[in-house]
Amino acid sequence: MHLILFLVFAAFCLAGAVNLLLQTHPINSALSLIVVMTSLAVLYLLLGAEFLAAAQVIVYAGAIMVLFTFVVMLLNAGREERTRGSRAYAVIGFPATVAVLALISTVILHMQGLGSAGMGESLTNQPGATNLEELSTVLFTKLLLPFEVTSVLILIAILGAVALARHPDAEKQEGK
Amino acid sequence: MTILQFVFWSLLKVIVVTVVLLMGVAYTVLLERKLVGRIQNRWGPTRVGPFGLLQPLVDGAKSFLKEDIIPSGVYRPLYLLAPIIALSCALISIAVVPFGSPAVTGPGGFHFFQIADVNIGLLVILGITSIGVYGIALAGWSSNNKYSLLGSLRSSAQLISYELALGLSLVGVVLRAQSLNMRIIVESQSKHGLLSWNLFGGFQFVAFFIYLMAAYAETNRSPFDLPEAESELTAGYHTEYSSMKFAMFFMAEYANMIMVGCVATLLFLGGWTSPFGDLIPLPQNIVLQALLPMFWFVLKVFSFLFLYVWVRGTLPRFRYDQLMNFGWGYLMPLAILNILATSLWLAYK
Amino acid sequence: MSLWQQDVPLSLYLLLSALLFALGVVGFLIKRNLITMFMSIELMLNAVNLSFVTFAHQWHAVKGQIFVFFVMMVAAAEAAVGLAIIIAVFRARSTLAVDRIDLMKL
Amino acid sequence: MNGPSLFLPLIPLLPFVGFLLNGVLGRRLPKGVVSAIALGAPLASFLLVLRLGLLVWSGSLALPVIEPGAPVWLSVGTMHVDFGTVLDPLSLVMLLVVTGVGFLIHIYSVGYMAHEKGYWRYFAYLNLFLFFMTVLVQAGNALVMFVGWEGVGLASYLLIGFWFQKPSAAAAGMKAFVVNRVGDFGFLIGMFLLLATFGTLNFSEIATRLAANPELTGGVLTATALCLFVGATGKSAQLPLYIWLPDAMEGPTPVSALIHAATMVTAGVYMVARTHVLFDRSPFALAVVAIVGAATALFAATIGLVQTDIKRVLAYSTVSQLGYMFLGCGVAAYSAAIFHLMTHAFFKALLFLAAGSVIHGLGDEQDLRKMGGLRKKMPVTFWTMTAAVFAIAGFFPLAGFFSKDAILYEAFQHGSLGKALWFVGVVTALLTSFYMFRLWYLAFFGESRDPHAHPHESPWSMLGPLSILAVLSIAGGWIGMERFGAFLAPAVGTIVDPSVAPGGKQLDYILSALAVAVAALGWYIAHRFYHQRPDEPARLAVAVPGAYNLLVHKYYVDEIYSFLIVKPLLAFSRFVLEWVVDFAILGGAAWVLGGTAQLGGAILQRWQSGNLRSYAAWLALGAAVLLLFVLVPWTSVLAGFGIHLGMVAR
Repeated sequence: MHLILFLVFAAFCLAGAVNLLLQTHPINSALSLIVVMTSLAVLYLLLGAEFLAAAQVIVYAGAIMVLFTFVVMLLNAGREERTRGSRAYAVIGFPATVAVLALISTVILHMQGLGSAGMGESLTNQPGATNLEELSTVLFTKLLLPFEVTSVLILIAILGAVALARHPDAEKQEGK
Repeated sequence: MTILQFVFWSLLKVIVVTVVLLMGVAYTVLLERKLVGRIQNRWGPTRVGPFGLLQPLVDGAKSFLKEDIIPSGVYRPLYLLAPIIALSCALISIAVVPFGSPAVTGPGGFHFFQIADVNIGLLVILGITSIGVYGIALAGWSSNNKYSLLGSLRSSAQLISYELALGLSLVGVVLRAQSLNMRIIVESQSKHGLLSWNLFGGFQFVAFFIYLMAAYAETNRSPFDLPEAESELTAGYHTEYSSMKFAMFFMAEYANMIMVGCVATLLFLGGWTSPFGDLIPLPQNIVLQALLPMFWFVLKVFSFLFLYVWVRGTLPRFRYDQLMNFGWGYLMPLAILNILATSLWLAYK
Repeated sequence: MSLWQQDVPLSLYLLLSALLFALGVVGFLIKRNLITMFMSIELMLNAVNLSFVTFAHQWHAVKGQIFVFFVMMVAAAEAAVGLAIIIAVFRARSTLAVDRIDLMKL
Repeated sequence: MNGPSLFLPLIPLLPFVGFLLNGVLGRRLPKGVVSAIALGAPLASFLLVLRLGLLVWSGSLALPVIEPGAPVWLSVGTMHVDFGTVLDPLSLVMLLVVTGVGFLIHIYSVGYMAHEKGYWRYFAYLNLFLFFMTVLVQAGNALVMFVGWEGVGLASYLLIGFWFQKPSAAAAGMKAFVVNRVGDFGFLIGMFLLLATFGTLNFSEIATRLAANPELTGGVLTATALCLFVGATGKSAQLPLYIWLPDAMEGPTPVSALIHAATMVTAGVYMVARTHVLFDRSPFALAVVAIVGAATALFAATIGLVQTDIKRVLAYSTVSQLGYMFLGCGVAAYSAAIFHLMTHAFFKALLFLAAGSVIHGLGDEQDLRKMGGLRKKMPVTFWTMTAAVFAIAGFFPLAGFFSKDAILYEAFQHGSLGKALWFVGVVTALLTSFYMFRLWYLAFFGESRDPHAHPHESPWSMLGPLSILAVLSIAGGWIGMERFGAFLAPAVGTIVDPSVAPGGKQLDYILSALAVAVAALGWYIAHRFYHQRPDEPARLAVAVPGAYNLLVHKYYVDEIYSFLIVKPLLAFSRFVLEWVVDFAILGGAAWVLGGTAQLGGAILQRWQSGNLRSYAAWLALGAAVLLLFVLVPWTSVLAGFGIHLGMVAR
């Protein structure tokens, strides 16, 4: 059953990713990306990372991609226009990408002692220890500082986003 | 039990629950119409069937039979996709809701009264809610109409803003239960009935208040029903929708109401447990044992919905800036304070 | 052994993540729209996350998942700022086609 | 550390805090606060030192104190340098002088600099100087001492050039700095030699090492001692590096009093005394020290005879008095030298302050020929000045008498060379008393030679320190050489004791009487020349024009130096700067670099198309290459081709 689920959702992932490339309208790409992310969440679930699955849905699908769609709507981005850019990406980029893919896959295929994922396996197969507890214990004891720092980072990001995105004459508008 | 049995039972549960939920949706509509009617000193629907009890069915039939208009100039795929997203997101969440006592189990510890017992149930619900935004956003954008777009932008912004307050308000409860599993959360408040509910015994009334406000905003209900503020935006994001697609949005809204009610019941009102705790001895009859908790659950959800409609009938609509101000300026800080207080109290205990 | 109890070798997960990553790179290469390019960056991040989770499962170590958690947080911040930048760029150039945005000064 | 807490680190740090406060905030602070800070810091550290002195006096503190566990500054290989402080009789005396006189002069400055714009700046510098001086004195090893050494140099530079608007002042500051560099160079070489010889810079360790192997003499020790002495000559304005001190008089008079008379210039003497163990081992070095000292004393005194600028007269007398001190060191009578250092600090500071008071009263008039008749106008200044003059002239029973007499006596007891030195010393004493009384008469007696001068007495903030210093320079010597020497003996070794020496006490008395007689003679000559027959000097000058001009032009030393050293150096540096550095190096470099940059830019700019996607493509390529590099076991691959790199195969 694990295998079936994996195959199904892996297929979804790849389909979504390919669709992201093929679609010319940003909003469709965004939706296909959402598909990829949600099915990735399912894969996380299969790998016994429930919390990450939920976080994936909430953060990526629920927050980040909403942001993307918002921007698409705001800028009313239409279909891509055909432009005459440099051809470097085709000449250099594709072979390079293929090479990277090939190298990584060879490494993966030659990797020794890779286990396998079965149904309903938790992260560390101790009874009673849910993935959530394991995560939070580490996160709130050993990695507390990085955690807090991340929150600060996000705060800064919010401020930066506001500062960047506000309209140049926003001050004037507020003035009157 | 074999895989096949498992699949069979699961499918059965899914179908039954969905049907019940949809019926509930239909009759919530009726409830609202009648209640609001009474509040506004009129009868509400009375003609179709006794006390107009068949009204919902007729409404459903009507919306089925109406002509399905797809305006030219809409972005078709999304225009079609949007209501489906909205409704499915509204319906899926019920999967993790335990609406009956887990004490009564089928063969092989099989639970009748909950489709899936996920140990991150709460997060699942939140996640699905956050996906639900797309339904509205895409609907508004794809129907290529300024009212729709404005409405959708408004409602998505509103949803996102109030989702924060909502989630934060739940943290207090989670802290007390020390789990995200719905069943454990309910059992954590099953000791002394009413007194051990999070609402009373857990001192989470502030959280409950925040949750209430956020829930109204989440479901675009008055006093926060700006996305479909008729006076400003005709019908907001579903202006361009008609017949079945409109009905889908409609159902989605009411299904969301019910979901919110369920969550509130589970998190604050002790779920399926009886408000009297052990004062009423548990009946020996297995059927009663199974049904009594469901009764309590439904009763609580119903009262919550009643409150919903009551508020709608009573309060005027907010202005948009007031709405945002309220959400970010009051609910958020309040929720954070609540978390602080709760955690301090727990640490002290 | 029936299909139901079949386990999945983790190498498949890793291969999937590699594929997704490559697709992300390709997307970054061929897409002409700033926003979609940004999306393909997110795709790459997700691919990496998948391999992280896989290895976490492999070594029964929670660290990998924590890493993914942090990646998500950073991605959120990055998305916020990046999109704000995109908006600013659009204001300045009134286009999103990268091939037209190839000068630093206006 | 047992016994009471000593707060040794606080002694330097308090003035430093004062410096920071005044230097950073001073500009905004009101004058009162500035003065409060500026006076409070030295007062506090002076009280600390005084407490130390009383502890020692009462016997509840055993010297020397070397506090263990000092923070390590740097530790390179076998060399370890820490911030250790040493408190022995020597440094205690020195600290008392520095902080005490320093504090008095701070008070004086409040009155003297009252109308300055850079009031806060001045006091910040002054506190800075105290900080570095105390560091220098307390230093437990040569390197820390060098820090203080350079620091006081810096402070003196800043204060000489305090009126930097005046080009002469700025030039004088530069001159002091540069000349001191020469001396510091010697000091540095000396330190390197110390390291090479003993592997440490810690004074006490050096002393123990030396005591451990007595066979170690001459040779490298002589070299070390001489290098250190070069440093001393630089700082203490001895031949041939004295030239900066007279020009240093461009600074405010209190600065001349504190830095260029009482404390800083004596640092050289202090350093020699501090490292006396080295000098003791090398008779040659000692002889050099003694001869240089004596020569300087005579030389400067002769110049002092004819100077007309009151401060310059005092400056040259300072140089010659320092010569005395080195003479004392040179005859291994370090305690005598330090004794003279102390008394000199009193009366020379007094002289400068009184001179400052005169200058102040006359409205910044420094020319002796325009003074005169001030005795009535500024009595306090007159009387204090009188005390100082008699003290420096060496009249019994004032301070100068005891110390100078001690040095002369020790010199006399120092063999045949000593006899010669003693004679020089006596002659110098004569000259000293002559030019001091000359100054005295010119300034205070006769009629005012400047019709439109309205002299007035100075405020009490200036007269107070004057009176205190007057008391000190009268009574300062009553400690007596015996007691002082006994006190210093553990630090700098004993000296010849008149009661047991050949000739016994009588010899001492005879010599003292002689010295006093000589001083009286000088007084008489001055009286005759400048009081009874004021026209005599002019005629004398006409009579022996050669000698006169030689003296007036200070033996043309500055001119000689500028001709022999400064001019060629300047020419050479100009040549190097213009042709080698500017044209060849900079120009060539600019040409080459610019050319390559242009070429590279021309090639690379095609790459920087600004097209995001092409960048991405190159990025991907880079990633591929990196992966290739990391994943392929190149060493074994190359080994397959028979190529073997130095690396170990993965």
